[in-house]
Amino acid sequence: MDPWTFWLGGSLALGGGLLTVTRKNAVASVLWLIVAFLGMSTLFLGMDAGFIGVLQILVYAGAIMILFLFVIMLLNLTPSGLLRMDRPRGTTLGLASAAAFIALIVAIVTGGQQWTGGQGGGSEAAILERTGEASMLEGSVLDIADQLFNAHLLPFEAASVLLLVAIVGAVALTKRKL
Amino acid sequence: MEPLALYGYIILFAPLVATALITCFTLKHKAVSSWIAIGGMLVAFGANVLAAMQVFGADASFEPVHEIEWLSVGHVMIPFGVQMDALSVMMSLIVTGVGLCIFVFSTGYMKGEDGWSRYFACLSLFSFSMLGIVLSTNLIQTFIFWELVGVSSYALIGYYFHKDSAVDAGKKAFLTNRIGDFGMTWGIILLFYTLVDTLGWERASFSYEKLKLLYHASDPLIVQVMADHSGTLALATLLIFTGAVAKSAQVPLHVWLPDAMEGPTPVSALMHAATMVAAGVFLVCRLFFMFAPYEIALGVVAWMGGITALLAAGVAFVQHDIKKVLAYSTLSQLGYMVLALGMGAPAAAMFHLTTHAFFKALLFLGSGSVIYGCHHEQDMRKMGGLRKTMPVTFWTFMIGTAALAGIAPFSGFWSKDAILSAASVGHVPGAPILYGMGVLVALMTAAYMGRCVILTFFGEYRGHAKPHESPVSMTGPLVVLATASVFAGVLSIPKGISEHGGWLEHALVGATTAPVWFPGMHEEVFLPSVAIVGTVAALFGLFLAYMFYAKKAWSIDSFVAAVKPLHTLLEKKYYFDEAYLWLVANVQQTIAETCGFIEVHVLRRIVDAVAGTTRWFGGQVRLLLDGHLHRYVTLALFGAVVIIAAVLVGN
Amino acid sequence: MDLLTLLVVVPLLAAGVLVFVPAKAEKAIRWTAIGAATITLGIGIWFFHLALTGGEAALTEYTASLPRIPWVQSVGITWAVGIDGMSVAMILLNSLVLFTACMVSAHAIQDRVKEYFILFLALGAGVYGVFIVKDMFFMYFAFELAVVPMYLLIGCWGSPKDREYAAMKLTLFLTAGALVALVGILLLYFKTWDFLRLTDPNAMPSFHLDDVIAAADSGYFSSAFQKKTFVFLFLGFGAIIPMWPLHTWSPIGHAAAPAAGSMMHAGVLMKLGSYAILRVAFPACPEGAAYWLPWVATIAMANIVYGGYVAMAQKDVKFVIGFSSSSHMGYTLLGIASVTVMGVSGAVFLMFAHGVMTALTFGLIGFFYDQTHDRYIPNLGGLAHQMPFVGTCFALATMASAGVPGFANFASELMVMLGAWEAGYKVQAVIAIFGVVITAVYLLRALADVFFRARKERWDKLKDARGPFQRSPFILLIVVLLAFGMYPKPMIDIIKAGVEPIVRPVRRAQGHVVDRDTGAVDMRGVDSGLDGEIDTGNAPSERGPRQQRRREGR
Amino acid sequence: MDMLLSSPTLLASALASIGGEITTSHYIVLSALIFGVGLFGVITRKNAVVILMSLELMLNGANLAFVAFSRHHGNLQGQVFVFFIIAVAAAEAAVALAIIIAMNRVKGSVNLDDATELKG
Amino acid sequence: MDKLNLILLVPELLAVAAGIGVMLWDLWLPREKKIALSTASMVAAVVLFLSTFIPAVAEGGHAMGGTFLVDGMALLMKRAFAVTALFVFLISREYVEDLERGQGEFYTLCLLALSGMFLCASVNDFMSLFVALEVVTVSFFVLVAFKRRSTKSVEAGLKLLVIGSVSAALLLYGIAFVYGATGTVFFDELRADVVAPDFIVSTELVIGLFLIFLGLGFKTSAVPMHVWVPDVYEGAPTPVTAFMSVGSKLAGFVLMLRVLEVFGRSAAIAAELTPFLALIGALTLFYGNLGAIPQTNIKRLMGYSSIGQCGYILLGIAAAWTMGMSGALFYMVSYVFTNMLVFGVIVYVARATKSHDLDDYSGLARSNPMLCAAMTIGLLSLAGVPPLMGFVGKLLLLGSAFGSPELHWLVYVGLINVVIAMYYYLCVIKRMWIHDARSPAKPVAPMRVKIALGISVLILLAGGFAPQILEGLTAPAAAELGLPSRPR
Repeated sequence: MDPWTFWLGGSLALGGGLLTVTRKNAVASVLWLIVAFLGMSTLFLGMDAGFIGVLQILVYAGAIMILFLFVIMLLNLTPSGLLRMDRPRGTTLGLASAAAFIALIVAIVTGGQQWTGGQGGGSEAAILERTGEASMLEGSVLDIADQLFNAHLLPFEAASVLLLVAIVGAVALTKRKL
Repeated sequence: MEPLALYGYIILFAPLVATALITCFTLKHKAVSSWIAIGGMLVAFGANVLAAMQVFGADASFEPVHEIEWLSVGHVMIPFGVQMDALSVMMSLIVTGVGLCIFVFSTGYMKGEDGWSRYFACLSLFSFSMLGIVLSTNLIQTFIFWELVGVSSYALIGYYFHKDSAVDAGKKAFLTNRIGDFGMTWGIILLFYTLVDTLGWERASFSYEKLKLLYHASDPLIVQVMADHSGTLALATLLIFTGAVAKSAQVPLHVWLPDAMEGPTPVSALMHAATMVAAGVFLVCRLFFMFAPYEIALGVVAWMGGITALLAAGVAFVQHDIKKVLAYSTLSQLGYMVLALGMGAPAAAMFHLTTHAFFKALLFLGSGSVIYGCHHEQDMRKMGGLRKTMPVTFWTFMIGTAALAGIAPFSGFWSKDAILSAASVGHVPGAPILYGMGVLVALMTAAYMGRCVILTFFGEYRGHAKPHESPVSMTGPLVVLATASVFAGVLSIPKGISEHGGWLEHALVGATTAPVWFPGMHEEVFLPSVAIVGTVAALFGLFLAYMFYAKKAWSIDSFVAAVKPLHTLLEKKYYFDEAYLWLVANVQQTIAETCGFIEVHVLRRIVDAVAGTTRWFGGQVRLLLDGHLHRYVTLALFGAVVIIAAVLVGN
Repeated sequence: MDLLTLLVVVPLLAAGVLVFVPAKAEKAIRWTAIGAATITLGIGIWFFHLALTGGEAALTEYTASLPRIPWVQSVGITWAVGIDGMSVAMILLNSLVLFTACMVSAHAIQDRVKEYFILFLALGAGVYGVFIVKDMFFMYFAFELAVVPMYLLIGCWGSPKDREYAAMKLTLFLTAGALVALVGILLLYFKTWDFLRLTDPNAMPSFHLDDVIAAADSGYFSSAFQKKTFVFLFLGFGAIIPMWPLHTWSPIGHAAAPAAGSMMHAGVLMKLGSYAILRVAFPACPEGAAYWLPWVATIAMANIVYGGYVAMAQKDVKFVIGFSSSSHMGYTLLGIASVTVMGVSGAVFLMFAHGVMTALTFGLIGFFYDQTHDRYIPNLGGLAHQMPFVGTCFALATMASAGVPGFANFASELMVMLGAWEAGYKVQAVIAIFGVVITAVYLLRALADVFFRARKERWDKLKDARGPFQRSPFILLIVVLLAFGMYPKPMIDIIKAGVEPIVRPVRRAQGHVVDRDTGAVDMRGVDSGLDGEIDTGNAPSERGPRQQRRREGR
Repeated sequence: MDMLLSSPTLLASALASIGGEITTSHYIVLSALIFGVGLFGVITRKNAVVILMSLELMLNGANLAFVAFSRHHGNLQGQVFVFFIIAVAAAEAAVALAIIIAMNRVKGSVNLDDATELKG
Repeated sequence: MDKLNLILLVPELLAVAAGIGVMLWDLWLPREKKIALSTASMVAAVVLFLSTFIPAVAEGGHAMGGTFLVDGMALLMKRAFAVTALFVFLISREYVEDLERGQGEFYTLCLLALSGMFLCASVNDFMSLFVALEVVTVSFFVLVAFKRRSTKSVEAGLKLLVIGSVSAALLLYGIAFVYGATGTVFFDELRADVVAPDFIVSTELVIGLFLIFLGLGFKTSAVPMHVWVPDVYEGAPTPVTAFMSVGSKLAGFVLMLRVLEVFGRSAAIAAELTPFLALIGALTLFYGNLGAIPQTNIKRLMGYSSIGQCGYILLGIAAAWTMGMSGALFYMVSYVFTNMLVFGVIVYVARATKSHDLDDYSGLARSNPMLCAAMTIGLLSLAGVPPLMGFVGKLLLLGSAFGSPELHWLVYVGLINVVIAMYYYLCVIKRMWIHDARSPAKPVAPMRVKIALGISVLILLAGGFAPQILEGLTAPAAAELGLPSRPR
């Protein structure tokens, strides 16, 4: 894997994330989050997951974040309200929780399987048999579409129901007159 | 079932049937109730006479015991039945005979009382219980009726249940007897299982006949076993004797008897004369074979009797209630009987019991008549001169007094003489002292009875309401009992006087004999010296009474002042009641309160504390969710990591 | 449907019917309930008669004729009912108490009659269930079925002062007890499954007692397992007895419950614990029982003496009787702990006698409490003036409770004492004997202070029990007490036949000789006894073999 | 537990290998860090909208892990999974923003400190 | 494997269709006739229930290329979900009628949520699992906040949303690890893998499973992801609380069972999972039951009770053998009737008293004894008292856990909690039956609800007296799951 995409994308994502959660102004947070997503996208591209990388930018950075911005504007918060709101609290708790979780994962990653190659746990024979040629696959749109509409048709359809739910729900919750 | 056993069951159950009939059907019909009760008693008495004719008859070939299985588990069989030997038939004859008189007397005495039917029902039940003891074939059955006597006495003593004193007296009687019963149960169980442990299941039994066989056995091995366990067996015997101590009101469990005067007078008569208190003496007679082998047992019995006789006689001097005087006299006389038992003379005890039954019933009924005539006045200081207004009562009472005081030839003389003779030759430790005490008691008895008669019947009438003679339903029984009191002595005139004497002793020999090896068994003889000493003592006692109360030659007040501490001691009845009260109020109540405290403040607190702690934890758990979302998230995530870490570490 | 099942079905069915009867038709409701109770009483008497005439053999035969109906097959729950001498006594007890309690409540309960009788019948059905089933699952099931209605019975119809606390405490305690026992039951269940798989690898598990006992008899349960399981079973069921110091729910439960509630509670509910111990814990864990029972005998002392003294300190008449119940249950415990046919039969007989007696007592207390609304003894007094009938009955009940001969209680307590002594618990036996004195003290005090003494005008408006409808329940109970007290042999013959197989394994575990053919239990091994010893020239004064063997057994 | 305690050192050693070969482990650690940052945001911020953004970060952490594993195993299931996660996140975001708007309407604020009516 | 086999998806498809149908019909209906939507939804629920009996569906099998599985458990749970939905529609009719807008949306969301639940019962790969779960979750985000003018409702929605997303992230992380460890998300492949002789149980697999269970624990309200439960139960509209307390929870459980079924086949994995699940179960039990004690709001109380109930099912799951599965299924089915019964009463009491204060239940037995009796039976069944259905379920669960000696402590915890639970349920019962009435309100339930409650009561009784009927369904379904038939 390409170390440069890792370091670049990783620092973008992490730095953007950190700034997102620490900025007092929500708009700034949104913008930093977009930076973070760009970093994520870089990481995905570095891992040959082009489709996901693009999706990340299109859907996340493009659509969702714009929605966030809209909402923030819509809320039209007064500066005093924002000020009251943006004094972070429970920093210790937050740090502790985050640190605990990170420590747990890191401990597993470093203490257990290194994933430096070869296989993780599981039955090696079975995994080899399944991956076989597939290890050559790249995250191209075609391959992903093949997966989506063959093996993963059910979640795909279910996701459509989910989106329907989201639409109906959002409408039901926000529209003033129905 | 042979006729004798049938008689036994009839004797036993006739009063019970009467009770049942009255309780179920005739509670509202007074006259009918009393007739049912008297009828029941009459039937019992009739059957008893028939039985007596057979038992004491010439051809004495009969099977005395009839039993059925009452309860049987494993090797333990508790029978129920009737034992119709000389002792029990004799005793039941007294119970039914005297009882009959008292029943009849009651119809007069209880006129106008509420709860008439209840009274007769309880009276019948009481007779049933007593007859049960008398006819019992085994220890458990005896114990059953023993308790029933206690219960029915409770009902009768507490007859006037609106009076606190009556209720408390009933309670006292019941509880005191319960203490005795405690010892008795313990003794019975100890005896039975000692026998089981030593002789095996087959031989151990509750039945008197079988027990007697063991004690009388000639098999050297059994003798050996019995001798080896003599300590335990003697202990068991004495524990059983505890029951007798309570029932026969021996010191220190005598306290209930004077209080029992709270019941109607006929009840006192029944209780004191023929039943209840006699039960203890009867039991020891019945079990004499168990006492006899153990000198220690006999010694305890004798001393207990002697002390009771002396102490009670003393208290009788300072009583003003005519019934209380008689009550303490009963105590004293019971002490006499027990003394006789301890001296190894059960026949003498039974003899005295018999004569005492007659004259004490007579005296009580006489006092009842007096009380009735004086409009339910019991204080002797408010009587006097009644001999004119109540002649029949007076003369019969005089006969009773003479018999009690032991004046020849009234029946009391003979029986008392038999006891004193036994005491004079007794073997127990300190027998001479006991003999001296016996003589002293004879003197005192005559003296306080003289005091009683003089205060009641002589001098001037000191009361308010006009006294009158009692109706014939009351005087009739008096006459009957007076006759018996005069002549009952013939039952056992000593052999030294009459060729046909000693009949009673002879008759009872089978029932009461001690084991063959028992050395102290006393063959009753007439000892002139004893008779003379006894008579002199009695006459001197009467003389003292005469000088103090009738002639007033000597001032009673100055005499009392001279022996002030003794007088106080007697008035306080040796502080027995106070001691018991202290025990009950301080010791027992303290334990109870302590337990109550533990219950409420410790155990309940603990339980409530468990509940409270749970609730407290509930309150704390609730506080975890304080509405702040960030705490929720922390809780969830931190919790998740901690749980995972804990599990990993745990593995 | 067999008669035994009917015992459960009839009250439940009646309760079900009552749901659909309009609440205003109170008369119909009462008669339905009484009718159901009467039917079960009839069945109870029928079984008693069967046992009386046919003996244990007839009962065994009857039980054998009943099918095991699979209920939840994969888990091994079966509807299996059975009857032996012990259950006959208990069924008769429950049918008597249920019937009389129904009669008593018929006039005592005026509020929410419909709800009351529905719950009441459910309670009755639950109790019957415990007494008849042979499946441990259903035993627990039926027990809980009885407990929960009790909550509402106390809560809704109890005396307002302490009913909430009392009802909650009772329910939680009984539930907790039952759950602890459930642990024991589950331990047995899985161990039995292991046992069953020994013979058939595909065997289904089973809650059936016969299977459990078969496993126990074969010696499959290790000693340690039995000791552990017995503790669970005993503590769980012991809380229901109630055993000291787990008794605190009981007196206050008595006190707060309505008359009929107390009757059922003290009359039968408290018996379920000791019944279950005998039914499950003894045969299943004989070694555990043999190991722990000396402690139980000692706890029984605490029950007797402590309960008695606490009763003495009470001023509330229902508390007096409540603590007296826990004191009396000490005798039951002692009898159970003795593991002699004598003692255990005595305990069972005492359960019967005490149930009847205490039902009578609480019925009577309820009768006057419904009018006085006061149970504080110093406030009462002289009630016999206004209610002579109730007073007489109460006096009789008191006497029965005090262990006066002529009442069934006496015979049973005597048996317990004999049994305890026989088992070597001599100190305990003596204390138990002394307990009778304590009992008399507080009972007579209560009797005297409530019913005797001077007439009090404030109670002049009280009405005595009138007419056969009000009097008959009390009379019935008294007659039963007297009948079985005067001639206990028939009942004891029935009970002991049922008790012997229960006692036998524990005796064996204690190291006693047991005659398998006759079922006779040789308690001491001495009875072939004396002659043999004498023949061989042994010194007969030597301590009997019994003591030696016991010493080895411990 | 000692594994957990020693994790900072391990993290340091992972960071020290900058420039070296990038393994799947690196991505997983990174994903954990991103997840942790998101978590930190969720806990410390009061603004509901920012919290939502933090949540998105957390999801992205998971996404990263999926893609890394997908790459590691050489099959596309992980990538497809991320596709669904993005779809779900979008749907969630829509609803979440709707709720936030509703909250702003009834409370006049999107401050979570104002949303403590329900507690206990 | 590649066959679509769409016939198996008929219930799901019908549910979605119904949801869309209601939504569309809503557009046409004038305001005063919107009540017809309620009826339509009820009919839909009944139809959905019946659709699970279509022979082809009832027969079971794989569909959608192996990502969709209909087995005994799935069928059983789908029926349970349909019944739940029917109940919710029955008791929400008045509530929805009172809404000034959004009636159609309410039913649409309910039906779509139902389709999500159906999917949950049948998922056979992690992706479907996640998406199906999110369908349910997101629907409930909306439903909880549906009373958008109510501060409580919106606050509840927000809290649910945040915790839900966090837990979804955890779940995803867990799935990622499992995927990382095994290289596949398909259950069928996993089922074969885990029992393969060379299968290595790596730490990341175990941690992944832990995280998955934690994430699912959000739905089932298991500690520590239970934090939303009391607040959301209290704040949500009562019919939604009812739906969530049963539907959403059981969806979580069915997924837990599914995951356990897949991985629990391997004794090694089960040995790793059991202590974890047992610990969670114990904490859940204590948390729910202790927290319920001081509650004064009936819905909040039910929230805590719901946490506690979750603990019992976890007992059976931790035991991880057939009896535990059977017990869990039994318990879940009984939970449907029990909780719907209780919430049915809560809805109509609240309509009369306008609050959910526990004290409003005082003296209820005088004004409406039948309603009270129903509620009492429901609560007692929750408490696990014979002769009610809840008892049998609880016994099966406790019994299954008792099978393995190392879980004995957990059973003790469970038993202690039975007593604690008994206490607070009795506190409610006490108010109804023993206390005197405080408000003059006389709650009445419409006839259809009365019938429904009556049937529930009958089912609860039948489930107690004749558990073999239901057990006859759950035992084979559990046996099909492929876990050992004996305690480990």
